Amino acid sequence: MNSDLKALYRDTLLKHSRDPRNRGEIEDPDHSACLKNPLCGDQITLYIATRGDRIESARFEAQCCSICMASASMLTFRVEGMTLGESDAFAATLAEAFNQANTPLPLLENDELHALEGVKSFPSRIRCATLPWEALREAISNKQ
Amino acid sequence: MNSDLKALYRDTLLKHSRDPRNRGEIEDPDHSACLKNPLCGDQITLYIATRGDRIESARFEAQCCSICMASASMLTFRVEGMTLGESDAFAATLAEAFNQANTPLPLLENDELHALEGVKSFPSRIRCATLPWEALREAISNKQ
Amino acid sequence: MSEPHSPPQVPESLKKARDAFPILKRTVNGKPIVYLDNAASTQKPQPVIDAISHYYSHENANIHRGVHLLSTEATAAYEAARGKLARYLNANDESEIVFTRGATESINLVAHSFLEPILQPGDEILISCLEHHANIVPWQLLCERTGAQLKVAPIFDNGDLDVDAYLSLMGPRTKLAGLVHVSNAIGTVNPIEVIIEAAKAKDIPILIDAAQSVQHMTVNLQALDCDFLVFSGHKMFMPTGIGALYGKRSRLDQMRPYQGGGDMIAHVTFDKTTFKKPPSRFEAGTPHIAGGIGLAAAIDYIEAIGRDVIHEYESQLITYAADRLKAAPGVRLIGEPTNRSGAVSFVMESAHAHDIGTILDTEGIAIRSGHHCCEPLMGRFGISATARASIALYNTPEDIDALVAGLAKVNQLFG
Amino acid sequence: MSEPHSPPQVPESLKKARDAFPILKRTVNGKPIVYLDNAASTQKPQPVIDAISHYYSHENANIHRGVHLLSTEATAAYEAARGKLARYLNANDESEIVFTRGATESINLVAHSFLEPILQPGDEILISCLEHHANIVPWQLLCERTGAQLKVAPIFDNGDLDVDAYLSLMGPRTKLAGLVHVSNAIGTVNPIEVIIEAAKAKDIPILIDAAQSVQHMTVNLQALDCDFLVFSGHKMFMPTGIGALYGKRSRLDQMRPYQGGGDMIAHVTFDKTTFKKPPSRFEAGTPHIAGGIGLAAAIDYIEAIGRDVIHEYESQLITYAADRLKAAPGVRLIGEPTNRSGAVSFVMESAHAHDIGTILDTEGIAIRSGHHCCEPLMGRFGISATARASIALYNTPEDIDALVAGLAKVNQLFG
Ligand SMILES: Cc1ncc(COP(=O)(O)O)c(C=O)c1O
Ligand SMILES: Cc1ncc(COP(=O)(O)O)c(C=O)c1O
Repeated sequence: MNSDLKALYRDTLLKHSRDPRNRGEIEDPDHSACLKNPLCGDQITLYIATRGDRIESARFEAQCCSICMASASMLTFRVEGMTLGESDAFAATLAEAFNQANTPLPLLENDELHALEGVKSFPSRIRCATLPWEALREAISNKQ
Repeated sequence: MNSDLKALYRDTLLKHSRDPRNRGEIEDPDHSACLKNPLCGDQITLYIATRGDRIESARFEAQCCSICMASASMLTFRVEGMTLGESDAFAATLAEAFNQANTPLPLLENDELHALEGVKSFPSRIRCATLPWEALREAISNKQ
Repeated sequence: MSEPHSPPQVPESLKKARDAFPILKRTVNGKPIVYLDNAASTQKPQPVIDAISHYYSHENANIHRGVHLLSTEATAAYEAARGKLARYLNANDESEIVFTRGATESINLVAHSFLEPILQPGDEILISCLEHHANIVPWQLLCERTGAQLKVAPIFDNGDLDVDAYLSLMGPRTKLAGLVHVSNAIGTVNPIEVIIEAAKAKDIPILIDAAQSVQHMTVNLQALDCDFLVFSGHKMFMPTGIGALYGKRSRLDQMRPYQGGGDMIAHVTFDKTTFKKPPSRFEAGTPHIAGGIGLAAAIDYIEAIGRDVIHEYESQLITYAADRLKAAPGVRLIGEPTNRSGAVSFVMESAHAHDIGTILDTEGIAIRSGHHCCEPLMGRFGISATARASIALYNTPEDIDALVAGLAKVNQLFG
Repeated sequence: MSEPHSPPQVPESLKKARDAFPILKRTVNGKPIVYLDNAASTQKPQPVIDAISHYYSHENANIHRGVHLLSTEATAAYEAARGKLARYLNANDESEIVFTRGATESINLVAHSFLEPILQPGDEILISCLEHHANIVPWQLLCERTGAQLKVAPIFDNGDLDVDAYLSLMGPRTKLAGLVHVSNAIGTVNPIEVIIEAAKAKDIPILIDAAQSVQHMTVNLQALDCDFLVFSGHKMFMPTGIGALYGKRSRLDQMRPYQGGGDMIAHVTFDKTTFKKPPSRFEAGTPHIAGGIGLAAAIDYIEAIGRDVIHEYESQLITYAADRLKAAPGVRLIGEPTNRSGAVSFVMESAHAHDIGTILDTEGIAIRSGHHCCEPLMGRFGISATARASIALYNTPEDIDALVAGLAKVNQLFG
């Protein structure tokens, strides 16, 4: 099997895509957004509940590929406890970093988001990884 | 000088273009038409006076190149005395013949219209020669 | 009878077809390319590539307006392409061929120049659930502007058009019926002869989207006698940026101009401008001349092989593909139409279409994954995307076998 | 000071320019070709021809929708072309570049998507008497549909725009001002900086027709700050069928779609369809991908020589041409503008423009004769046609000398 492909579909990614965390709706979310990738039809809806300025929980519903699914699953876990501002900034940095071929993602060593690193070798799939993060930013800017 | 060019600009043609016959208007013509070649802007108005079914006289006004001018000049002379039907048929045959590269124009030996024969070697100029004849057909179909 | 999965014989005149397409000699990710994305765009044979280079190297000039030799030659070549296409489609007259950028522009032209001026609030436009966005969105935009209504005929679960439903939606207020000849997404061949006849009986103008048929089967306009037919050159071995609208001359004659500009006018003054006859009336500005030249070369290429040979072989090959995919583990076909041409769509239990596409790509196999510009059709099947394999004359049974082997790898990785 | 008729020096970087253009090695009627019809269409350098062949031989695929490698490569190359063009014109952002078939389509797009929705009966569109039909007819068609009025600013006898008249026609009801940068028919360079500034002061959207300027001089969009600018690739060493509309992003954002179809939608259902952001919103259907690739190659070619070098040399060459023609027996220039670029138009006492064209053609000299799609301008000068010589970077003083010698033959034959 092609080594780029192996790097793309790491075990962590496959685990998340088969068995995503926090899949489902939040009733009465404080923020939410539905985003679609017009190129392939992938669609994700992200829900956020906050306490004060902080994200208490994030959940999502999606019809999408494994990369988008894994990215969304990791997102919901990763942003819990962040302030809205922090998570927005983080999402922006991350989305930007995916499009920089030669710089590694700005993550601590043990961050499970590293599992998405392999996407960079597949330009046509980068949007799959960033779509949930774009949805997050969109949700933050949409007050319910 | 190029021999095709010499054939195109025969003396007869140049004579007609410099000094066209029947240039001018017919007041109260029985038939008339104004035609334009949109490719180059050439424009011709043809006037016809009839007695019964026969063309008594034909005159024209034009802003056009030497070939169109010569063709119009010869036309006015050539169709005098023909019936409308005859001249229409003749114009149709002639226009058709100009677009047939390898068959000579359907004319008697001493017809001065032979001077237009050279046009066939210049496809972009054929319309210049046929424009007056198209105007004739148009005029015939326009009753004043 | 041959057994269901026996691969078709490649006919003699197609055995060397691959050699004419330089791109098929390329490797992708170290593997020889298996190009099964032909419904998106076909590859170009060397004679087409050469015709374009030759044009730019020997004849290039603007057309229709010049007395000089280059311009005369370019004009002649461009207009000869129109004549060749008219004969290829067996139109009544070459003035019925309007050159456009492709199927999309052709449909928009009909919307603007034919339909918009006669459309009243409450009038109806009829299409089917199988349509490409190109045969949906222009009508939606038009309905929004005019207050007309879009009616959509349903399909059956197997992907066949519900012909009776389509016919019964042809009502007194139907001002245009549009129908795709062959579905790019799932391969359904619609019985356009029946539909056209019914439309004519009810005096409803009908437009056929032939973007997925002109390259696979003979389309005979005099026999069909539809009002409009559209296609894109790039799906038929031709250059990008060229395609055509066929319009019955009596329809074209009634239509208002589309774009305004040079070459479509008879006479311009600031007070009054008059327009040329069709097809010039609809071809404003400098056209894609090299595209027309390449189009003619592609027709020559196709005709040298023979459309019947291509059609016959491709029918067998796409059946073989559908059979093999249907039998492949974890694969579910989307659409099993009674008549299929060109394409077969599927989903897998183990993997999303997008992931399938990526994994096959690393094997050198190019398919398309997504909604194929047919979102409503995807919605009809309750999915958002499929993987689609689509063929052209240069594909072989081995290409299909490679695809099926690739899907085994997908199962391996995701299963 | 050099004497009026002294031929300019060909700069070092242009000395070998002809060699890059294979068509210029051709002979016409046994004579080496002298191509002076560049305002109609320029010739293509080998790198552009090669880029097209290379694309079709190695990368051809439909774009924006595929996961496979060919499609990814084709998409990247096409979008890189957009970026390159944005930088060439110094746009603020590449999303301000909409690819079209050419100047004509670009103007029609603005008419449909920007102007039509906001136009009220009695509103005005302002243009000049110098415009090409492409910048007249779309507005006439629009006025007819909406009841708006076309206002036309006059010119002086020398072919200069009457700038004061143009400015004073910018009224409270002017909803768009259109102006040609350089006249294709008589070579006038308009002071667009002044006009754009005035339009901005009065809050009038302004469209510049740069079809005859982008190839001859540096056009800096951030400095100019107009709302729209259009051009055609084929007049700038690029393939046929490709061109662009520049639109300020704030304008594009407000605009409704042009053609409907694939690639311009965000999401389609039969109930509701949403559209992408600019520029995609205006690019329905499969675009002319190879055209974009060739466009990028042409920009590389031009930039390797340097736009300043080209501009400087061409200014001298066209002045030389005008001077020599003016002095030629029986020749009368049509238009002697204060600033000239690219073209010089003339008539002769002895012969009609059409006849001049034919005679020069037999000498291998290609010029254009006719109204140059500027019938109203011809009317302003009381004529129906001119002969026009127009230059590009590969023309030499010897080409001009050959032209003047050719005109002597015209006099000989007709004199
Ligand atoms: C000034 C000007 N505007 C517009 C056009 C139209 O360009 P195209 O025919 O490439 O659309 C031309 C080309 O003839 C031109 O010279
Ligand atoms: C059935 C059908 N109609 C229309 C189109 C639109 O073609 P284009 O994008 O070339 O305009 C396509 C191509 O995707 C198609 O498959």
